[in-house]
Amino acid sequence: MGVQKSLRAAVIVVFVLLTAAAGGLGAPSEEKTSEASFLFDTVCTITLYGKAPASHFIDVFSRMEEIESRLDLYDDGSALSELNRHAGMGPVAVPEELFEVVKHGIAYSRLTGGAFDITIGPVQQLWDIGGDSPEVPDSADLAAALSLVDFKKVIFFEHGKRILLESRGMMIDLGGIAKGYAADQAAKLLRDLGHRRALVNFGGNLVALGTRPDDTPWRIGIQHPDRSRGDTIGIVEVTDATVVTSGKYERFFEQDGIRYHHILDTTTGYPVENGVASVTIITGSSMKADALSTAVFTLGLEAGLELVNGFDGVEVVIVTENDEIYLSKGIGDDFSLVDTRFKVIR
Amino acid sequence: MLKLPRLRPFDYIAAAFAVALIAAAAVSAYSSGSEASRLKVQTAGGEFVYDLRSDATLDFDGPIGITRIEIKDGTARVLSSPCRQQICVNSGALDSGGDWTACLPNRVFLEVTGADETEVDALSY
Amino acid sequence: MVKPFIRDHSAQVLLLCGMLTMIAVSLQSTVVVRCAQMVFFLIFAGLMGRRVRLLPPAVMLLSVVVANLFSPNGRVLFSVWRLDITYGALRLGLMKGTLFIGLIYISRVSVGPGLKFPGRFGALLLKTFAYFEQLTEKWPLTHGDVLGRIDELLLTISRSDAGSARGEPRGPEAADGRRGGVIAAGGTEIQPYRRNLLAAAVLLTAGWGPYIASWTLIAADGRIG
Amino acid sequence: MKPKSTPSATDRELVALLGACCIFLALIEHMIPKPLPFLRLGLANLPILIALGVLNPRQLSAVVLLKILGQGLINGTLFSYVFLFSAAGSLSSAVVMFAVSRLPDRVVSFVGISISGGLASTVAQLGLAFLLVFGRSALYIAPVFLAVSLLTSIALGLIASSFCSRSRWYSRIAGAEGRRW
Repeated sequence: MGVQKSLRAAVIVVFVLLTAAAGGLGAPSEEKTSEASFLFDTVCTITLYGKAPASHFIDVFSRMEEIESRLDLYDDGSALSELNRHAGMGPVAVPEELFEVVKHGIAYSRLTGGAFDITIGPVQQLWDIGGDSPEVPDSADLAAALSLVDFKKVIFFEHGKRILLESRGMMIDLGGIAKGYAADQAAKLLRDLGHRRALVNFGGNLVALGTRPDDTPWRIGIQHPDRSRGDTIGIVEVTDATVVTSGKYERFFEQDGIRYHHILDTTTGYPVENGVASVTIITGSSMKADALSTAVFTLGLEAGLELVNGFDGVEVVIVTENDEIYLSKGIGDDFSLVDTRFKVIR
Repeated sequence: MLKLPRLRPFDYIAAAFAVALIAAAAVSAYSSGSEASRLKVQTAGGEFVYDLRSDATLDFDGPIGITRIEIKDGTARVLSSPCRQQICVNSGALDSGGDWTACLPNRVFLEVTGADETEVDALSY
Repeated sequence: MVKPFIRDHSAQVLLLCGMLTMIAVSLQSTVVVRCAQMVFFLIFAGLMGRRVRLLPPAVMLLSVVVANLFSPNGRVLFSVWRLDITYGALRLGLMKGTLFIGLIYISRVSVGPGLKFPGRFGALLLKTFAYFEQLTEKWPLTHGDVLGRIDELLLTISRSDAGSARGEPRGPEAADGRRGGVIAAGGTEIQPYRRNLLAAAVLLTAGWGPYIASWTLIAADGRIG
Repeated sequence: MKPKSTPSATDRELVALLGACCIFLALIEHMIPKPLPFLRLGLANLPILIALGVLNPRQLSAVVLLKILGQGLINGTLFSYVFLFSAAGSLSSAVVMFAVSRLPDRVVSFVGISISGGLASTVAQLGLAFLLVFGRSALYIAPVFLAVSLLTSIALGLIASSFCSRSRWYSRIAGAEGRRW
């Protein structure tokens, strides 16, 4: 009978719909879990894919806390504070980890000809940008602080892992590489725990392990310098790489209508104003990228590009204040523009 | 046994309407795109989760005071914060998966989870 | 003067008190108290001889709570698989679920035998229950041509002019088979109107008691503060 | 009140009988075990479906009221949410079924009327569930409920149609001009 046929058809349609709906509910590709914590004065998130026991997050974050407690300039109890307090008073034995990080920091300072300098501490402290009471320092104070900035005055004694800061008042600030170092360590730890893919994001200091779950490269957004957090100016595609950005929008304060940002020129002591808005470095080591992004920012467009092109396996995206984006040679098609108002110059 | 009637036009219309209604309800309820967006708030006092679709004004205690968060029209923003720099207040409304902001001095971290509308996996800033 | 009125209208008084109790329970904002009230009304309905089943309310409560858990709200207590169990959602689910079930059992207690409806509609209701009686009595528990038998049953009933044949219907709860409960100890049956009034008092106390108590506590607090 | 519209004694009897049937079927349904407390067959709607062809709107609303009230009294849920749900469902379905039943015979059968009524009832109850008990989770069960409602209302429509086409009782009350869908 026709009626029964159409009835049966209706019933079948309903059940096909229901099963299809139920099917859409399940079938997640690879489960993604993410945890965040406050470390290194910023928000640190770790995103894992596939099976990720909670203990992995705990392992990594507790290791990060340990690193922070050693490298934090503002924590009076940290090994770094201990070292800084003894500036000009003779060599200080430091934990091996701090020894290595400071050594790396000095190496990068040398490599960039002092454009990045971890002895910027005294100047940084005067400005206190990002701290509780930032203000434009008195020029005499600034000159005095600037005279203490010199990476050549840091002497290492391999025996006993001792470091000597030659002048009284010198101060090492690892703020420029600590996050990078920590991100590298976190990535290493995750690899040791068996994770083939993961995203480590320590306040914009990003390490992308492996590939996306669909085996395509990770798509990392670069923050738009003039827009709110989360708006991207462009996207870089990376596999097993780190992406680190230094931007003048990240930390700043205003005084008398002038905006002062946190990237300080190691020669003048003032925030760098050379037309650069942000510098993004893509390479293998996050610590290196951290140091290089600051150095390139300080050196400016031409000298910065030149510095980067001298390294193998280091790529850069420089965003200028007149709406231009400069790319290093090797970046190829891995960069795609999002805000078309900007002009890409390769 | 049952003597079945001859079905007439409106019977089919009603049945078709019912099937369409079921399909629409199923799609809107189960399609992955409508996965609930949630606001995750981490504070010194623990972790909190809210549905972004229910409007609310929430206060969170932190080390330096109260951070007030507003959920409205599917977005979340920090209304007021005891911190000096007000970065969290100025970062505006969070609406899509992965958006976040934080008040570092008051140890309050907001993150929108759920449907990931941004096409990037992570942000470098 | 008053006593005959109470005697005649105790079922109505009970219904009125039941409704007042419902207001109190829906105003109750302390989740523990509301849970306790739900359990109490469930037990009380049983003591009053009303039909009480445990599985359906349990399933109902559970599904309401679980359904509400999907809308997270507040502090994360723990996580089950990928679902965060939040305090706010749990509380909301319990509040809604216990109210749902609590109201059902308050209603079961307060809608009792002897409840009368006045006027023409009341008469219609009486007639309806008279027919209902006949249906339950003559319901053919047979296999085969169900529709044909129903047809015959309806013909018989409508011919029998049931509406005027019987004066007093058995009234609500009739179908239960269990008629009225005994809550007096020692086997002495309490008079129906007294039982109604007692039930009314119990309902009011259980409903408004905690509410007034907390209110008094707050007032006392205010004085101390 | 116009004397013409005053229901005759037999009409009142019929209203009471149909109301009693509703309550009786509600009781039958109550005794059938259900996988979930919310899924119902809607047997109690059968008398209303059948009454559509014989009663005027006033009488019909009296039957619906009797059904709602009687169900509340029988189950003792007269003033709880359950009552609210049953009232909302019954009223909306009755209104919609009445409207659809005014369509010409050649356009609609009992099945179409029943589907419309079932949908109206389910939508109204889901709306209440959304507002009062389940919140947004009501949306997730909506497809299942609507589908179940479609199937049961088709079944009810077929039963009603089959019953009316051969019932001597229905012929008697509906008379020659009574509608048979």
